[in-house]
Amino acid sequence: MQQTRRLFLKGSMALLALASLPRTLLAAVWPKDSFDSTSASGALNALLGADVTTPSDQIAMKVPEIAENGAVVPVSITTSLENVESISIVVNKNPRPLAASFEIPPGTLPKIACRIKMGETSEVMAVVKTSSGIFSTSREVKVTIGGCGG
Amino acid sequence: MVRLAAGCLIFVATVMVYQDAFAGPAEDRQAFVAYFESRFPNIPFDEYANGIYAIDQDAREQWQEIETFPPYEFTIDQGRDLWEAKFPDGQMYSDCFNGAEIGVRQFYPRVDPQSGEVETLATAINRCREKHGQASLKYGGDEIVALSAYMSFVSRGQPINISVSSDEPRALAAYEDGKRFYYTKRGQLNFSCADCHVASAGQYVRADRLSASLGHPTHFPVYRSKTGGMVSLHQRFSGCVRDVRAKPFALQSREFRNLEYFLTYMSNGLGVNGPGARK
Amino acid sequence: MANQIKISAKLKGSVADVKSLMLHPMETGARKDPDTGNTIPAHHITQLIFTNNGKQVMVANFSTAVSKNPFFGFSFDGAKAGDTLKVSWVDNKGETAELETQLA
Amino acid sequence: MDRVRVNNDIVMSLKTLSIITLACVFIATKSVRAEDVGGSSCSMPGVGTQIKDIKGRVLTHEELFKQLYDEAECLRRAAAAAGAEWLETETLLLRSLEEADEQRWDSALALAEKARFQAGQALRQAEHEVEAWKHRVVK
Repeated sequence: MQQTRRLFLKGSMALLALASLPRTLLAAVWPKDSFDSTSASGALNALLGADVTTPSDQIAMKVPEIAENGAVVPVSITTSLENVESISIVVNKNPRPLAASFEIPPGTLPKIACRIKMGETSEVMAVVKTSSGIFSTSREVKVTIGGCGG
Repeated sequence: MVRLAAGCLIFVATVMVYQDAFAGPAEDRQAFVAYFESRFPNIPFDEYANGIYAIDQDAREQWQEIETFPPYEFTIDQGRDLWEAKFPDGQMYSDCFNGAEIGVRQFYPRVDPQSGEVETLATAINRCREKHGQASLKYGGDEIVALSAYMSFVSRGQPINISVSSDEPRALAAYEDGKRFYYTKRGQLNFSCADCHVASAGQYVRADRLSASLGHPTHFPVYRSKTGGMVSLHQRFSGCVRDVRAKPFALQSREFRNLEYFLTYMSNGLGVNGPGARK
Repeated sequence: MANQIKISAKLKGSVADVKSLMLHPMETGARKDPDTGNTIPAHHITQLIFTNNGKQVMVANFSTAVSKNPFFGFSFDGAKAGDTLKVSWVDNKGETAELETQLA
Repeated sequence: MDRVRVNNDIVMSLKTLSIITLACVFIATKSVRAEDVGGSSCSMPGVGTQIKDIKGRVLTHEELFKQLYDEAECLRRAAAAAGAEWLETETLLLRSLEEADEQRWDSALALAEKARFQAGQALRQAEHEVEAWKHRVVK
């Protein structure tokens, strides 16, 4: 009984999703394995098929030195590399290191900004995949435990 | 009997000290502002409206990034909807706040001429609801905070303009009570508001830098990254009192309303810039 | 709330500068409810998609490590005034939201 | 930051202390009502030592707890009336009651004593602050 009900719920939810989703969304697949991976290399392997990245000074990542609050850490990444296919943010010490991954179609600038959560002080790596390889740059972001919390 | 006498003596003594210990509100404020000017000579007066971000550069950049598209925008929308909704009698909040679409935030808290009590924006909102037969909103709850956020938003840039009328003794009494609260050490840690936010402003408490009290009330309510939600000024008071391990007073209690009255008067002339984003 | 997405798009020549904000708890699945002590199940946006006149200009894949009420900004070329920019998200529970705006 | 100054030279009974405190706080805050002052006449059995009643009978744990609890609660109320109650005092008292219900007298007495100490310190703090705060005013 429980079982079937849960199945039914799942089904109906999927339907609801399908119904209201734009076509484009159905095309793109959320890289579950990469996001579930508990290691940075595991995540990159699952996402890009390799965990070796070439350090590049053509990637500019703006992150704070000391995060005011680990729950909201502003990250912005831009690169002068050519033919960028995707930009990903990896937080090595997070339980699941891959925080977000952005697919960049032709015409879209390799320039993104978002806000992420960090559990503790960690290297934050910007990983840029281009037609000619996988490049990265890293910065350490300190996460401190507050006193009275601003 | 002896104790009674002692009590009386102290009564008299206290009253005397109490009298001459007090400069007027205007002098208090001048001294308050002057203190921070000499403490942080490079910080222009208007900057104090930005709280700790007037002092902490690294934090300021993160804050500015968040303020480019702050999460409280959803709250402002909610507040606008509430503000524009009609009461069953066809009237609206604006009818209580002298038709003000232009902000009125800068005039609160004020002393209500009838009751002689300090009326904050929050109590004024509930008084308006009462007047139109509506149940009071829960202080610190989503709706009243959203309304305050919207009312602050439409008041942005208006200089805070609180008066402690000399011909209203109850106003002066409320001001003095708030002032006493502000400078009184309390709790197991034995801190006063001033210990942290005057004497130690800009210093670190573990990982946090202490903000200056000048400008404290200008930007509330705030969206806090810590809770991922909106926090009213009195909720913040409550948090501070808790932090020094004293039992907090109720939101909108007389103690907190009088404190807000004193604190906001100290910030006269600074621009309203609420709602704000804070850690 | 009614509008679960906010978007601001500014045209600079043919480049559209897009900023967006979504109302979403982004629960990690690791947090405990302070009252009940029960773990709060993960609830987070998985995909955020932008199309301009039907052409896909951005697919953002999110984990639970994206902050509550997510902010996301990017830019794309080949935009002109009057274009229809559409943003939509789907989360791990299959819930969705979308919003359209005209570039100006 | 300086802690609450506990003046050892003057051994002042909490009774006198609270009356004076409340008298002062009354003047300072105008918020203390008569019944609060009434509530501040507290007796002082030293916990740990044997307490005897007038007939020389040693009080039972239960009787001792009752005295200690009542005094602590009465001091807490006085501290609250002075706007100076500490964060945990009430919780300590609640926990002491739970322990007492379970007849766990040692922990019940210990918790009540801790609460009494906190409430007493809060009152001393309030008394001290009646004057002390004025010297912190930015001039």
